[in-house]
Amino acid sequence: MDKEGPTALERFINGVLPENPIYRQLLGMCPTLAVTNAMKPAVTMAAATAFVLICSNIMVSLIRRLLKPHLRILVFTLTIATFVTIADRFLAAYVYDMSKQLGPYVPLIIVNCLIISRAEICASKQGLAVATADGIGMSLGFGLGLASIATVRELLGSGTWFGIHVLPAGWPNWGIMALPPGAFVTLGLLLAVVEWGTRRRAATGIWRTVRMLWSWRHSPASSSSS
Amino acid sequence: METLTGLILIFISAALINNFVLHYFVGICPFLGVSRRVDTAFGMGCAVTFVISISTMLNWMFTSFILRPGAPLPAWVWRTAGGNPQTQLDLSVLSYIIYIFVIASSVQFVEMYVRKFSPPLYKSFGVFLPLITTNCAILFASLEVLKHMQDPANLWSLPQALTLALGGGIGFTLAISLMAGIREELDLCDVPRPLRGAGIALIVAGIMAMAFMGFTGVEKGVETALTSLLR
Amino acid sequence: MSLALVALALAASVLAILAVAMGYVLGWANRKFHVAVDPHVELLQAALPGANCGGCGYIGCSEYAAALAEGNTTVGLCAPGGGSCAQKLADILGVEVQESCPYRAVVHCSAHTHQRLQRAGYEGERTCVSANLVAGVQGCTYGCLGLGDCARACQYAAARIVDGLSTIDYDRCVGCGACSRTCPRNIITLVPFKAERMMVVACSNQDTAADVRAVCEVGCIGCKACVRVAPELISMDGALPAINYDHYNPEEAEALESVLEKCPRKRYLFVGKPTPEDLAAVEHEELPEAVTADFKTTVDDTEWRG
Amino acid sequence: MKEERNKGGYIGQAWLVILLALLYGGGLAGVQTALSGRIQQNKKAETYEVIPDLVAGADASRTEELAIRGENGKDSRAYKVFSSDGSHIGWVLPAGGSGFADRIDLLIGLDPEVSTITGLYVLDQKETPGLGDNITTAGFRDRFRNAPTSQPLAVVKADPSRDNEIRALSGATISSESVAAIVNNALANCRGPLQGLTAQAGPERQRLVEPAR
Repeated sequence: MDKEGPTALERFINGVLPENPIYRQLLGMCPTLAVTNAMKPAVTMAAATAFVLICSNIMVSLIRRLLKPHLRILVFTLTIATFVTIADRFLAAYVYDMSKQLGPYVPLIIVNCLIISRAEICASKQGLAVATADGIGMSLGFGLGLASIATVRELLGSGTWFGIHVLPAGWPNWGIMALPPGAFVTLGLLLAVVEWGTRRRAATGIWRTVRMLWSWRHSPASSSSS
Repeated sequence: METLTGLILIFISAALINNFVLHYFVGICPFLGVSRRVDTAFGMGCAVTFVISISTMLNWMFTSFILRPGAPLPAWVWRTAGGNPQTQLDLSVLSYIIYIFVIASSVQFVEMYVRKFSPPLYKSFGVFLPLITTNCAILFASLEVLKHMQDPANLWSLPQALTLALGGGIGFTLAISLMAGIREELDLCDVPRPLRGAGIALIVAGIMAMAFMGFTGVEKGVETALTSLLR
Repeated sequence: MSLALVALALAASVLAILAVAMGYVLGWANRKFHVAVDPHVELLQAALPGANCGGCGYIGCSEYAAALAEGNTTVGLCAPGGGSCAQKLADILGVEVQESCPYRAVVHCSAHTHQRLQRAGYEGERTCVSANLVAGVQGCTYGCLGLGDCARACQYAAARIVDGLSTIDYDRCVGCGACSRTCPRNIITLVPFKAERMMVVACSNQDTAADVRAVCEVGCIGCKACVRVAPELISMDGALPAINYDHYNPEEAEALESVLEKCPRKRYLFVGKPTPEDLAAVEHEELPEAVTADFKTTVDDTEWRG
Repeated sequence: MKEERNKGGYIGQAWLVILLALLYGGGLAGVQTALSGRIQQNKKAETYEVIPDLVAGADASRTEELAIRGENGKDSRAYKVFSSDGSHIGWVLPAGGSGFADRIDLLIGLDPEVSTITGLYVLDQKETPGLGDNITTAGFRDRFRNAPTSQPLAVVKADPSRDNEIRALSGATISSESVAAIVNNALANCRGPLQGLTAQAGPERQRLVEPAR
């Protein structure tokens, strides 16, 4: 891999905020809308997706030299399907009620556009360290996105957070938040808020910290070999 | 008679009441991505309906002969291997990997077939075919069929599985075409800056989902109407 | 044998058999359904820039490559590719490059905002396609609206709105025709540039003289003076003169000069790359230093496909 | 030459896919055998935990799972419930049907003679949150206790006058009616066979059978 390719740290930072899979790349929409009616299923789904994404990134970057171009997608799908089955069986064994609540959405991680696109863009081209860092970064970003949507929907929907009553008892529960329309509208508005936030890029402090990290990576003193 | 009402019920519930896109949230990526113009959206819908029917049919066969608990193949192998009949050997763990394998292969097969035998058809919706392999709706239909094949007492037959697939596909086409129609109008409206693109599309989809929610409960009415009509 | 061992063996063998079967079927299908693709097409497509801009009149580069392979189109149509690309295509096809001049976009309107009369205060959506729907947005119902649809459509940032009028930067324009397709008033056409600078009719108002004077200070009033001077070059298309570019000969300058003086509204302009005098005129102005984007992510420039 | 390599090689080309298929098949089977014990345990536990609530005084570990053939020809599962001293004190009948939004799965507790309903539990439902999903609350489920099974249950809006009437949930009439309909179907279907089994088991104490592992 050529040296000046993306370093592990850069892929990690990129995955979390600048190229957040949900808010910036708009990938993996199906689970995002489906499981975020409460925090517990959202966190479980994020953990399952993290496991599958990291393992498949590692596996793909290990066998990337053997891949034939026209069988590429088939190999990715097989690898991802295996890790999803392992995750699904693990959930059914140790966290049974959560697995029942998530229902068909755990196997649907196989066709989650995020994982296949990471395998295609990053894992099948980069070394092991970069692919793993990218996997961790992306799954952290995905988890962040899921958690933010689930927080809004659960707070408004049933006044609880992780099942603990947070809002005062007088709060009228918005039943719609647990239903499909609530999911669509919440995600739409959150996308708008993030879009508006990134538009005012220079002002907000968060971008200064990320840029500082970015410039630190460029300076020769600190360029650790990836 | 009873199976006919059953089929009609499955069709209506898959197409309208529990619409794949607006109720079960599957197939959202193409729903948001391809719905810029009505003709491309309709082309995408037809491609999805076509592929979903083929792959659900193939997956039904695999499920009923290999994957469901108590399927004939593992039972036969277990008997010849001399295992005690008390315990049961089932391969349901392979279901996800076989489904996705069949879907990917059938999409590739259909793409080659359409490219060879009808170039105009290939020109209109050939470009969508590789996009379909990562479409959740196809896999979701097979998972629904698997869910109904768990209890050996009432298994789903091939017509039932095919009706679910067709209903789901037509429901998907309906939702994506409606969405495309609305989004074409949206291009001329003054959408606030941050909402442009995905934001407004999602809010419009939310309102459409609210409208489709009006269908819940229709299934019971249709059921009673059909049973009384056909008696 | 224990349940686990048989399960393991059966699972592995079922998957392996499925893989072999599918591999066989797909391999057979790949060979059986092999569409006889002319090998030339891939080579031609590789030679084309791949911008899919439509300048050659075909939907995309693959279409143009296919048409070239069948041999029913000329080699030099690829505007962005220019001479080098035409040469490469010619080598592949084994034909020699006939001289074909590049097409460039020309805006058939030259009235800036202050020269347009009867302009209504338009507060709607800032796009030409929306403004064009509003009846009385501007006196002249033919001329440029200046809201920048062409600027947005141009991949090569050649079209800009200067003081309410769409102007083309001929250093950047590749003649892909994107601007002429998006302009709701269809006043941008593609003209074959036989020379660095070409003479064009810079107006598209088809009304009579009185109406033109009411709506525009510089519009062409259709007095036919130019046709009398150069009948074989210019002919009337309705109430507007049109240059026949096949007979256009850039060398005989004096005929073109005479047309220029005769025209009372001075609507014949020379457009093209800036002349040395123009460059000298702007010598003293210092250019704004180019601001590079400070924080670019791979997501920003991907066309969002959801 | 391209034709040649392609013809002989399409299985050869896919050697990686076959190798991976073998590898993944083996791996998955290994995972399956490792975890299937726990998954079976979870599924069984889900029903067994609830049995004491459905049939008063039942000892869940002694429950025995039977397969019975209903009147409509379809066979379904039934659980024979024993008290801690081994006497047969009731039945638990799983039942399912279409509810307002999606499928509803129930467990119905019955006394040995299958004459009254001793309890009801909702296993799985996707009714509208806030309205339909109140069928899982104890308030609604207790309304089914001690309801007779002789004639079908009816759901009424006002206070129930006869003992086979159940008061509906306000705002979720269709869900309440669906639950009652599912109970009626299950009872009509399995009441005969269950009563047969109880009679055939007869007065002497049922010998204790080791429950299926």
